[in-house]
Amino acid sequence: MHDESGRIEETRCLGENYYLLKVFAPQIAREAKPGNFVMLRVSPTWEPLLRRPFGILQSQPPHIWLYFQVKGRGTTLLKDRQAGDRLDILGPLGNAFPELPDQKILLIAGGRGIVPLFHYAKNYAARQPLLLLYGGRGAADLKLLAELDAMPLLEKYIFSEDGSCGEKGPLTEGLEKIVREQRPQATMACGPEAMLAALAGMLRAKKLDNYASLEAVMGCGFGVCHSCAVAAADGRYRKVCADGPVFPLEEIQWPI
Amino acid sequence: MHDESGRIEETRCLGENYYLLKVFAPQIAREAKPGNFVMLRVSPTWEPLLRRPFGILQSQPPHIWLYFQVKGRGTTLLKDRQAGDRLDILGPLGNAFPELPDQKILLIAGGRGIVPLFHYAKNYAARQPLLLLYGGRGAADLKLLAELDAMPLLEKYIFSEDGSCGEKGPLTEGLEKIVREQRPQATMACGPEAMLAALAGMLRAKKLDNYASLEAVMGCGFGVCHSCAVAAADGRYRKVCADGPVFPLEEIQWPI
Amino acid sequence: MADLSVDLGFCRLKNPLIPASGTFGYGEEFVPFMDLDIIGALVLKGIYRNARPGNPPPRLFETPAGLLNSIGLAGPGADELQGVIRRLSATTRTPIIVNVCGQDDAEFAEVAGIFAAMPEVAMLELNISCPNIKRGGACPAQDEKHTYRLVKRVKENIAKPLIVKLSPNAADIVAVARAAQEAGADALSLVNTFLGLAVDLEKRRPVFANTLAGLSGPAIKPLALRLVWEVCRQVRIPVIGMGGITSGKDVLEYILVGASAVQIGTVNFCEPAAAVRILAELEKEMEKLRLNNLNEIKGKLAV
Amino acid sequence: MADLSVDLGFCRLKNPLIPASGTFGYGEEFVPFMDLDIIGALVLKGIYRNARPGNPPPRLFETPAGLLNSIGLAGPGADELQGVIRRLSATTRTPIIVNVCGQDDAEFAEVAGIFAAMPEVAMLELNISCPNIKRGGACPAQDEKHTYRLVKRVKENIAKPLIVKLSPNAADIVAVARAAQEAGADALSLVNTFLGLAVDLEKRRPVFANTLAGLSGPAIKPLALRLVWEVCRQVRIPVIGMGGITSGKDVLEYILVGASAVQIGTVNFCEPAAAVRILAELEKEMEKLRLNNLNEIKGKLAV
Ligand SMILES: Cc1cc2nc3c(=O)[nH]c(=O)nc-3n(C[C@H](O)[C@H](O)[C@H](O)COP(=O)(O)OP(=O)(O)OC[C@H]3O[C@@H](n4cnc5c(N)ncnc54)[C@H](O)[C@@H]3O)c2cc1C
Ligand SMILES: Cc1cc2nc3c(=O)[nH]c(=O)nc-3n(C[C@H](O)[C@H](O)[C@H](O)COP(=O)(O)OP(=O)(O)OC[C@H]3O[C@@H](n4cnc5c(N)ncnc54)[C@H](O)[C@@H]3O)c2cc1C
Ligand SMILES: Cc1cc2nc3c(=O)[nH]c(=O)nc-3n(C[C@H](O)[C@H](O)[C@H](O)COP(=O)(O)O)c2cc1C
Ligand SMILES: Cc1cc2nc3c(=O)[nH]c(=O)nc-3n(C[C@H](O)[C@H](O)[C@H](O)COP(=O)(O)O)c2cc1C
Ligand code: FES
Ligand code: FES
Repeated sequence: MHDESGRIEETRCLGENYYLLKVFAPQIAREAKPGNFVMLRVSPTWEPLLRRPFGILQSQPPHIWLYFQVKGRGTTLLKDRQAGDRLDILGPLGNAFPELPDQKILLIAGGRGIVPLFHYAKNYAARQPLLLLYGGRGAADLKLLAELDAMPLLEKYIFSEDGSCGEKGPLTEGLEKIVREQRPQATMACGPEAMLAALAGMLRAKKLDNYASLEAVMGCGFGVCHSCAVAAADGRYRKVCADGPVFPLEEIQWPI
Repeated sequence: MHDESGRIEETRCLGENYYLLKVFAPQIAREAKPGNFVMLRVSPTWEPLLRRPFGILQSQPPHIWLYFQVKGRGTTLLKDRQAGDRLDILGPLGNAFPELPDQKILLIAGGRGIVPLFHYAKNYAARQPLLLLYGGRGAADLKLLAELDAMPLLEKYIFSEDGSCGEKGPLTEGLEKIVREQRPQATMACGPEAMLAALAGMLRAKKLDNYASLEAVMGCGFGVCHSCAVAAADGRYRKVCADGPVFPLEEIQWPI
Repeated sequence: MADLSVDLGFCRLKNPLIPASGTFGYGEEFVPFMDLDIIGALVLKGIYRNARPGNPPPRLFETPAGLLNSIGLAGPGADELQGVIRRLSATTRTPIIVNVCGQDDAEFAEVAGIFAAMPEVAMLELNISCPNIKRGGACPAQDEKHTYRLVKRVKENIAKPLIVKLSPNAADIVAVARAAQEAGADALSLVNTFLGLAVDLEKRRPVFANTLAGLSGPAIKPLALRLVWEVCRQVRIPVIGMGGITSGKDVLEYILVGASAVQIGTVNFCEPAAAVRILAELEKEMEKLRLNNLNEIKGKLAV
Repeated sequence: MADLSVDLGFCRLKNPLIPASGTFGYGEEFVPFMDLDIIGALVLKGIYRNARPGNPPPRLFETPAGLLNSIGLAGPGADELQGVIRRLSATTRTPIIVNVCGQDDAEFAEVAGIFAAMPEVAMLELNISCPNIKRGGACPAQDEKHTYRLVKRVKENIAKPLIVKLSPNAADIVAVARAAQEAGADALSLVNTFLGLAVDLEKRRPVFANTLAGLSGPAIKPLALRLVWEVCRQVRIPVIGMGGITSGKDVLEYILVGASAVQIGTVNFCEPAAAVRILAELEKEMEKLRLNNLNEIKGKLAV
């Protein structure tokens, strides 16, 4: 865990509201694992006050890549920052998706939820069979397809709600069939709450190891502020930043 | 008076704490007169909250140039902004140094006080006899000498307190002699309060038209917040932003 | 397009956006930046019977996302302001609100009387909450009994609608609000600035000659919103909310907690055309929330 | 190098910088970012007798240069914390302060008793000012009588030095400060968070289940500095000042108005090594002001 003074090396708009950031951050890059996240100070001022959490798209020391969607104030400021700007970046934070080197794994990504799964695929696709189920509202939400094509994934299933890319419909519509035909041993998912909740319902009966990476409002990112509480199935709270962001899907109380 | 969405075209460090900024701001550039100033929003965030006032070094539509010294929070943020960044800029504000086309004028600049006088020289040196008395703590405070050399000034007198550039001593030491020998009809000054107060004392007895450009804490820059009050000789307050920043030297209650 | 008009009971405004006293000069200064006809109403800088020099500088100090001011109500006296108002009312049809000040109850009443008599003035706002006059920041709005007495006296003297402007520095702002209502206030406005302190480490003195100063700007929004909500729940008369508003969303939040209209202050310094932007944002936000008019959301906070 | 040590009467700290309760976890979380031995002391997150789940999320809301929190003191109970404290005291010699909470006076006294008995604990801070437990933000520190009664009861039970933490939401914070002093408090700390409100326009509900929440961070600094100044002038016991501190200059400002030491809160979230930077700035600033020690400036504000 480092509070690193990084530097933006490249910022690229991938159409509409999506941006790719290449950041020089050697200490973090060296340690980053798929599933880890970072907390960025989007501006050197005290407003906005809090850092913002982002997943790590890939890591090639001394660089990491971030991929983000403009949502509000912080991400708007971030997209306007330029190559050469200093960037305070805290990480790598949280746990990682488990390494299951001998297993066939289905990665399930909703929209910008692709981020940690892209990282997983990048690191492990060459050594084991990985399937990807990737969905979004439309083609604009599925911008990383070209980069994913370059990876040796066993299979890719693309869904979009408006039909502009891949099959029409939510990605959950593809799940049953993929699981039945491909018989993965584990699933790893990241995406909107509603999607994760739906997955939890659909995967409950199947005998798979299921993992999900969660989001939450984060004040600190390293376990001290207690803001990122998520209710677990045992009725107690977990900290998404320190106990997660990756949890066994069954550990969480759905819908959160 | 425009609230213009400008753009930084170039930012250059002139050694130590001085920076030159070239800003695309066509509406303001068209109207700017020597002595006018602008109010900059140094960051797109609400902290720092207030704009910062800066003189205009020169104007060549569609561009204006600013020249500033890093003092605190706002100027630190400003120096880190890059070419291509948007810059909210309000101006031109305040009054200007009077045009006295037929007169021989002595310009007196202390440190960054050179800014409006540079503008004056740039615009009028070709048409009338202008003398410049320019002083600072050391060479670092006198960075614009090369550019001033290129102007058809009648004469330049340079002073530095540490002797690293021109004559050693405060510029006030040169004043008596210059006035006696060159017999200017008017003086126009800008610089630290203490320097202006000293000038006021020394020039009182002489029969010259004396003008000074003042600084003050500014909340708005266009006459509404009443923060920039300066006590005048008549015992009442003037607003530096709206009644000035240029005042007849005798109108102000020195030392302010 | 949504209907932005709001009802203050005694009058309707075309929209809820009102530049706040002391942050909009006498209106004319903003003509280069906007058409004054677009705002719901405007409040002039606070006025006493006689001209005042104001406090010695410095008068402003920037704090994180906030502003401490100790202007001390510099400005012309009531006679001169009448001329300004006549000029202003010839250039805009937007209702003009006069922010009435006084060093004692008699002066409040006298100044109120002068401006209540002017047909160009739509209503008065009684500024019993300025923290920059007395040392220690004391003002009538810190005391419910004084507020009651003063409002009653002023109100007896005039026929114009009277807004009473409250202070967040009262021990119990709801009690003061109720006192103003009982004394006949037609509406309340809140909040004025919060008492704060800034110090100069080198001089080892307060930054301001008056020691304390008033805090305004985005920093105070969550505090002001809470006070406006608490007052709205406890009074029957309309409330004009303010404190740190910088966006159309902020406006709707104040209306959601019960305000009938809002004032924008400090943001006018940072962005002279703030009112134009905020009005545009307000319309867009209402569209997003599918609001046809502001009554659909006014006071609808479910707690 | 300047002498940074400060005297709290009952003990000396090597410097005035103390991470504030609820913003520094149990200390261990900051080991990756700093040597815990460099800070003057540290306050643990507030503790009740039994484990608490805390309030339902969301628990934080960002405001301009500020932070609203409604954590509701989530955490383990007193038994578990004892183990944590033993571990912590094995890794650092920095004095450990336990922030004692309670739902009623009896619980406050019981929890205080438990930790007063631990040799690893240097002193207690009585958190009678948390706004996130009761609806409406009520807490003992809003009432001087309750404060007196509670502090007296706790103090009778223990031998450890007791700091009493005050609320800025009291009608008269000076009266509460005096009550705590009369009841035997060894020191005061202030301020806890200011009551604020955030609302969700789409849901038309408060953001927080508890409606109100506590505001902290740079936004509150001018307000907190004023309250610390007012309390320091009126009490004899040492005061630990806090509210929005982010720099070495801020630390000196609190000491100039009379504080003996300071706490830093929200800034620890934004910048986990904030304490390291602030300490370095404090030294530099003291050098600039030619201060050999902090007593030369403590309480020296000339008004
Ligand atoms: C562990 C983690 C990893 C993340 N990784 C990525 C990523 O790789 N790429 C990406 O684009 N985004 C990611 N996010 C979400 C990202 O942090 C938020 O979109 C961002 O903080 C919004 O900041 P803002 O200032 O633009 O929005 P704000 O103005 O703060 O808020 C805009 C809207 O977004 C919501 N929001 C704010 N913060 C969060 C949050 N932490 N989680 C969910 N909703 C939020 C708000 O409630 C509001 O509705 C991640 C979040 C977490 C917790
Ligand atoms: C009409 C006018 C024209 C100016 N032109 C120029 C210019 O061309 N180039 C240039 O470098 N500077 C100029 N200044 C000064 C410049 O505005 C300040 O240096 C700047 O605002 C400091 O901002 P900051 O945030 O860096 O400093 P802060 O962090 O706000 O303050 C740092 C220090 O500077 C002092 N200070 C802050 N604001 C002012 C102010 N307005 N006047 C004087 N002292 C101040 C503070 O008291 C403090 O001691 C001008 C000022 C005025 C009023
Ligand atoms: C510089 C300044 C001057 C002010 N003058 C007055 C005044 O004359 N009368 C008054 O009632 N309020 C005055 N106020 C208070 C504002 O009208 C408003 O109540 C306060 O600033 C809070 O709103 P804001 O956060 O939007 O600025 C003044 C505020 C500022 C910042
Ligand atoms: C998330 C959070 C949790 C807090 N928890 C506690 C607590 O457990 N006990 C306590 O006395 N104060 C608590 N506080 C208040 C702080 O200790 C401090 O008084 C306040 O935040 C003001 O300081 P700051 O502006 O530097 O943050 C908490 C504050 C925050 C932001
Ligand atoms: S974000 Fe602070 S504890 Fe998780
Ligand atoms: S800066 Fe606002 S009146 Fe001059």
